[in-house]
Amino acid sequence: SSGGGQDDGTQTIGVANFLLSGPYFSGMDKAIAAQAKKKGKIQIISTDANGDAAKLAANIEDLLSKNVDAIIISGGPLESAPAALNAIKQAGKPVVLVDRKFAVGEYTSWIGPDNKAIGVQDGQFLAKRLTDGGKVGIIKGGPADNSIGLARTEGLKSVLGTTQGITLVEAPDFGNWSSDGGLSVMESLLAQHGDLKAVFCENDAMCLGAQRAIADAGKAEQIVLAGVDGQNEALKAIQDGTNYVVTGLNDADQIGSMGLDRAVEILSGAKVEKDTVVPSPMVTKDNAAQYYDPNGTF
Amino acid sequence: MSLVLRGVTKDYAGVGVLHGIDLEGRFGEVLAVVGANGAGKSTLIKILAGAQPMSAGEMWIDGERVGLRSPHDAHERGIRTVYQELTLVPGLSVTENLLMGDFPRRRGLIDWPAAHARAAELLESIGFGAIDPRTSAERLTVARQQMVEIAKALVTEPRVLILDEPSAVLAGSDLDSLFALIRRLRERGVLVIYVSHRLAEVLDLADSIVVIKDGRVIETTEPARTSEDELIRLMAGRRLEQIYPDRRPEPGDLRLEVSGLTRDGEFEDVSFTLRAGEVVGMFGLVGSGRSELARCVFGAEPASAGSGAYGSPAEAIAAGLALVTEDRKRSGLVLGMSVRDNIALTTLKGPLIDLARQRDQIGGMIDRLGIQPEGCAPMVVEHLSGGNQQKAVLAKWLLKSPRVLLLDEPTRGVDMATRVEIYRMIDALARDGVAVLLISSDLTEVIGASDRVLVMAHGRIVGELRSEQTSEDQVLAYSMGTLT
Amino acid sequence: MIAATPRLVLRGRDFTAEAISAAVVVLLVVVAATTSDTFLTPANLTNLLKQMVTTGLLAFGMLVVILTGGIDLSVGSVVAFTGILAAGLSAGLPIPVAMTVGVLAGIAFGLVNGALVARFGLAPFVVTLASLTTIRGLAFVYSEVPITPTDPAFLGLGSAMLGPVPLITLIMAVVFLAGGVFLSRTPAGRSIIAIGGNAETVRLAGINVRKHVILAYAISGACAGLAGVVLASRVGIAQPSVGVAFELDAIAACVIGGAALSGGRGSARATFGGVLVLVLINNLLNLYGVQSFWQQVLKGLIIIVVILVRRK
Amino acid sequence: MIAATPRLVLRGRDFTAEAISAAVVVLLVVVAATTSDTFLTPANLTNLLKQMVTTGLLAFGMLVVILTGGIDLSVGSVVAFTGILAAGLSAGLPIPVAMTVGVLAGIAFGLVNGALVARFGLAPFVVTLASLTTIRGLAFVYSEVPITPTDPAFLGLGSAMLGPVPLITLIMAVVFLAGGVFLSRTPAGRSIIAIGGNAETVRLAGINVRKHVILAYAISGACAGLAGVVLASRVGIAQPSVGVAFELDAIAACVIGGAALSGGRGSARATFGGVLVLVLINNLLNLYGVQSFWQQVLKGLIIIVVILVRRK
Ligand SMILES: Nc1ncnc2c1ncn2[C@@H]1O[C@H](COP(=O)(O)OP(=O)(O)OP(=O)(O)O)[C@@H](O)[C@H]1O
Ligand SMILES: Nc1ncnc2c1ncn2[C@@H]1O[C@H](COP(=O)(O)OP(=O)(O)OP(=O)(O)O)[C@@H](O)[C@H]1O
Ligand SMILES: [Mg+2]
Ligand SMILES: [Mg+2]
Repeated sequence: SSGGGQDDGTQTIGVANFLLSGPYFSGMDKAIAAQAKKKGKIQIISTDANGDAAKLAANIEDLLSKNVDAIIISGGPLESAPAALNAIKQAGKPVVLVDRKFAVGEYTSWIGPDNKAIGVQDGQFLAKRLTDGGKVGIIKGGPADNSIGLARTEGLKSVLGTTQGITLVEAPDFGNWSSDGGLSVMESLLAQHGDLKAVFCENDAMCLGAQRAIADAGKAEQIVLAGVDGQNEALKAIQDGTNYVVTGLNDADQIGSMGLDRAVEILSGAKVEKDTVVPSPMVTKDNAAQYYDPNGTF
Repeated sequence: MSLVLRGVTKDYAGVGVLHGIDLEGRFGEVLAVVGANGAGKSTLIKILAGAQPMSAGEMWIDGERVGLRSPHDAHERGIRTVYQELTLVPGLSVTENLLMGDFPRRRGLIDWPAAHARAAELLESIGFGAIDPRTSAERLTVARQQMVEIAKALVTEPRVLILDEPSAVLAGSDLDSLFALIRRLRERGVLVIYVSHRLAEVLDLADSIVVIKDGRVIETTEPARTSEDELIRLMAGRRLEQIYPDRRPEPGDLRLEVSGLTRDGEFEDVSFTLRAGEVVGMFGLVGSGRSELARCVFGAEPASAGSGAYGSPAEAIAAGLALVTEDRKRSGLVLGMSVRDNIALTTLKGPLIDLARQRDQIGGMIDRLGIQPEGCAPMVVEHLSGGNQQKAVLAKWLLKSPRVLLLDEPTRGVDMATRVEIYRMIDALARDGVAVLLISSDLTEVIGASDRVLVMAHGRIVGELRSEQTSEDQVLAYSMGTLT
Repeated sequence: MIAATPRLVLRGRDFTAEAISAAVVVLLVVVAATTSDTFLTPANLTNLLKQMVTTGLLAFGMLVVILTGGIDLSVGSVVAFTGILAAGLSAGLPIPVAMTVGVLAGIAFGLVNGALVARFGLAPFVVTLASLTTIRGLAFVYSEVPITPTDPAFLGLGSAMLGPVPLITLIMAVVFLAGGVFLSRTPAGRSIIAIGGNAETVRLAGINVRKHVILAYAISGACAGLAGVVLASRVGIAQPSVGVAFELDAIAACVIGGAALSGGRGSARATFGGVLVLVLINNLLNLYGVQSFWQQVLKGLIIIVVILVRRK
Repeated sequence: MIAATPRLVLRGRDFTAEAISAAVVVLLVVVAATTSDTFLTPANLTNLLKQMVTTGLLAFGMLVVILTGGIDLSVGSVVAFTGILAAGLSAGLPIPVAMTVGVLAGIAFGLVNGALVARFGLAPFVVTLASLTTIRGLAFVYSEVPITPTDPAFLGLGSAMLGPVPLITLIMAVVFLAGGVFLSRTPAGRSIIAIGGNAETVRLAGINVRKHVILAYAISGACAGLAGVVLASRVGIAQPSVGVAFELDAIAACVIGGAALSGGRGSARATFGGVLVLVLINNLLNLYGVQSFWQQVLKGLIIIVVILVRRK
């Protein structure tokens, strides 16, 4: 079971997840494993730090002690792990970051979305859609230190904040990235701002909950929703022509498999791009069918 | 050379408990404080011990006015107290309980060998040498725990030693060593303030006696100038004509037959019977296993062998048994619940409880037993005085109309007037055909209130005597194994 | 009558805890109504009615366990498991059946918790801490990804309104009313309260203590199961990750309502008051637009103030 | 002498709790060593040494509070606050000073918790539940975004090794050793234990109960503060969102080590055993490659088994 450079040429890649208990993150983990299987001769050791930064560091040390050939880090809400990156560097192993780009510390390569661009994209869509202007609500995932969410909202604001006739109202409470959180934050928002024309959520899960709250309030005709991620349920809602009108694809499957590919390339000695932004196409009713996979995991 | 209280008053949230107590105790004497349940004895003691502030009044020691702000203050002045309730810390060793906060140290750290040695020495010096100081307190019998409590008060020799009902859980030789100890302390110039309901003991031990009634001193006297009857009359406010009821007629049918009952480590091969209409006393030294036997018969603890015990309390109750346990706080009452809810516990019936009916029923029982104060049904039972709490426990079981009543120390801590009421009640029940087992450590009571006496020692029944044909000496001799 | 604090006693019952809860609730409502235009709008009031449901259901179950002197930390995980189970089963089973199975699963977890506490004498805190972990894991094992029931009828429970009142709020109200009667008027309810006061006394009164303790945890499990199903139906999506730290609000509601964590003291009515206090605080802080982390700072401080007031 | 269970008593002290902890640890180590090639590798052992630090530090502080009969739910939030404070201050202050201030902040929170419990007689569970919320909010108020100290020396504490042993493990070991001596050989330590057994008795012995209860919470705060600083240094970045649910592992470690949540019973040694048990379980489940969610399921079950064994 101990890693690297086995006689038969099998390579071992360690995956360090900061937090698996979210569909996006477990989808990512699965995609990496699936891609490894597809490639063959690659063994994956996956770990979960369950949201504990020290445990992530320990898990990475664990992987290094098992002498893995490369490490993929799915950092989720973790902003960075400089000490762990140092340890990997000292061990002379390559490290590929997926989705989360660490703010500080050295890594070999990063593959992920441009979160700000997704926000901009949603903002542009809404600006075009709300020809008469109006109020746009914003539901953030939180906590306040989550820079992925901050970047998405910042992108949206950079467009809508300067659009004539549009007012932005930010919900004071966080939706915790979950549907139930999105639901109750939306309810509170609606109580104060019954005249909203659109709502932007930092991810699809929250938007799905918000959509319920809007439907319950009988305002499905009045308010449209814009999300981020391309979660299956959201894609379906968009395809079905509901008031869920747009999302920006942030495909865990794609990023995961690209991450694995990237790690393998590096191990084969190829020279690779340092940062790769995975495009996040805008998904609307027109093209949702193209992305919706009823059997997909995310 | 004395301790003097002048006009000491105490009230809890506006309700007066003590109303201007005056008393004087001289160093080198035993001052007994007696009074009915709820008279305010324990409250007075808490004030002397610095555990409760007085609402008004003064305290003088050696002609100097003192104000106690904390028990620590009292300790500094040489006042040590042994409370009515046991206060040892269960998980800690005897040594630690004794020396708490005042350990021998070496380089700043506690020197445990030295501490154990000091504790052993102390226990030895006061005649309690049988206790191993390294044992944890929870593993001692109640009697031993009481002795450790007393030893604790003597770690540094006090000027004033206050004992609140120390004899309630002691008997036989333990009691003798306590009395010897008190006499030695008196000789050494200690003022011993002694609270007890056992008047014979008070008359034997005290130099002066203060009688408290309803928070007031109503008499200060000396043993030579008074008698048990006189003290009872003062405490109760009336003369008690007859303490024990008349003999009852011959008993009826067999109600309980216990045979060869054994519970390993507690009691062995116990056989006895209870018949309708009889009161059977059971005497034994503390630790002889009577409580365990009663609990086992009642199904609270499984038996190892023998017959006659029930499988669970529910089965026993269904068969008409009732058990009034010896420790009402631990197993007789739910202290935080109202008097009414406590009494209702054995008669809860569903699906929905008929509250009106329950109120009537329980109200009737409260009246019948005269549980004080008036209108106490909704009161939290914890706020009743000891004797009234005991009556509440009785009420709970009487409501069930039991056919067999097991009473374990039903008069412990209960004043004389209330005791007499309890004896009357036992008698009335027996005359109604109930079979009563009366477990007691009070020799006079066990003989006076019962028809027959079973004597237990070391977990076995060692004697059975007709009450009218035996004597206190004979029963005691059986219990100590000097007679078989 | 002797009492350390002034108490409100009517017809022999002590209403002090209820009175304090009511006073705090009234105070909050008055403050809210006078300082916020939005507070009294129908939309916001409906909101309040909906938002109290989860905490309310969990708080009642928690109260029953706390009355025995125990605690149930596992409720948040049970919410997640039962919600996702009901959503998952709704694909193959009629929806009422799927939901009932969800609630039954909650009861089953409660029975296990109760048995470990009552039968083996383990500390409730640790037993339910362990089952918090295990049941959360099981929720993910059942489905790592959220489950969206395809049948729109699954949403019915969560979105139905009876006039101005959401159905789920009515359900919660019924739980509290029936629960109140259970605690104050049935032998089982009285026994549960007495057990928290002194289990040995209750045992010697011929009452089966184990059975009642297990019953208490089963009730908490049932409430958590119901909350899980209701939440899934309300959101329309069941996620294995919901419910983290839900137990804390439920416990806080009980304590704000004057329940003693040592057992034997607490009432359904006062606990409902505690739920209202929590929901009102959240609502108010939201209406004032207080930032999320300042909300946390204030929420903690307000809880301290409320229990300080109660202590008087 | 009557005793319900066979006990190990040496020279008057009861070592049963220690013995059971030691037995479980040895059992786990033997199982691990015989079933996994990796377990005994130096790398894995170093790893174990590092992994026990946070839980270990928090568990010792928690033990002291539990001994008084209390509980400290706020430690996870304190970890977050003190970590980000130290990281923030390290920009302007020498690093040792910044870290010391972090620990002092932990002590300050402990003092507040302790004062609310001891001075106002509030239930520890609720006080620290409220401060869990408030302190978490304060961490975000201090900095909404993570702080990365620019000076690489900030990482020194977390990454330094003394031979094969990480410095932070040594620090934790010192805490346990000194803490053990404190609890068993100093009057303050003995008083804290006695308070959990019977606070009234301790008060009557003239010992200042309030002071000692406050001290206990301050110690827990200090340990949490130290853990926060160590964690920030180890990770290299301080985030206001770290430390959620850390209190649960700390409490579990104490209970696995035989501490009674009702107070008065527990030892530093046995608690350290509890920490080892938790860390070994995690490590083993990882070495066996058990999937994350199944790990949670098993972890809960193993905790139940361990406390069932201990009960015997
Ligand atoms: N903390 C308290 N709050 C309210 N009332 C109290 C409190 N403590 C005692 N009392 C009341 O004060 C009165 C005197 O009680 P105290 O314990 O001093 O009686 P006592 O003479 O020691 O009785 P006993 O012989 O039963 O021990 C009783 O009526 C009791 O109910
Ligand atoms: N060393 C001990 N360890 C644990 N429990 C003990 C110990 N000694 C006594 N006990 C228990 O403490 C209780 C009270 O003891 P006590 O001496 O009153 O004995 P008892 O059997 O109740 O005798 P009796 O009622 O005849 O006085 C009993 O339940 C007894 O079993
Ligand atoms: Mg008294
Ligand atoms: Mg006895």
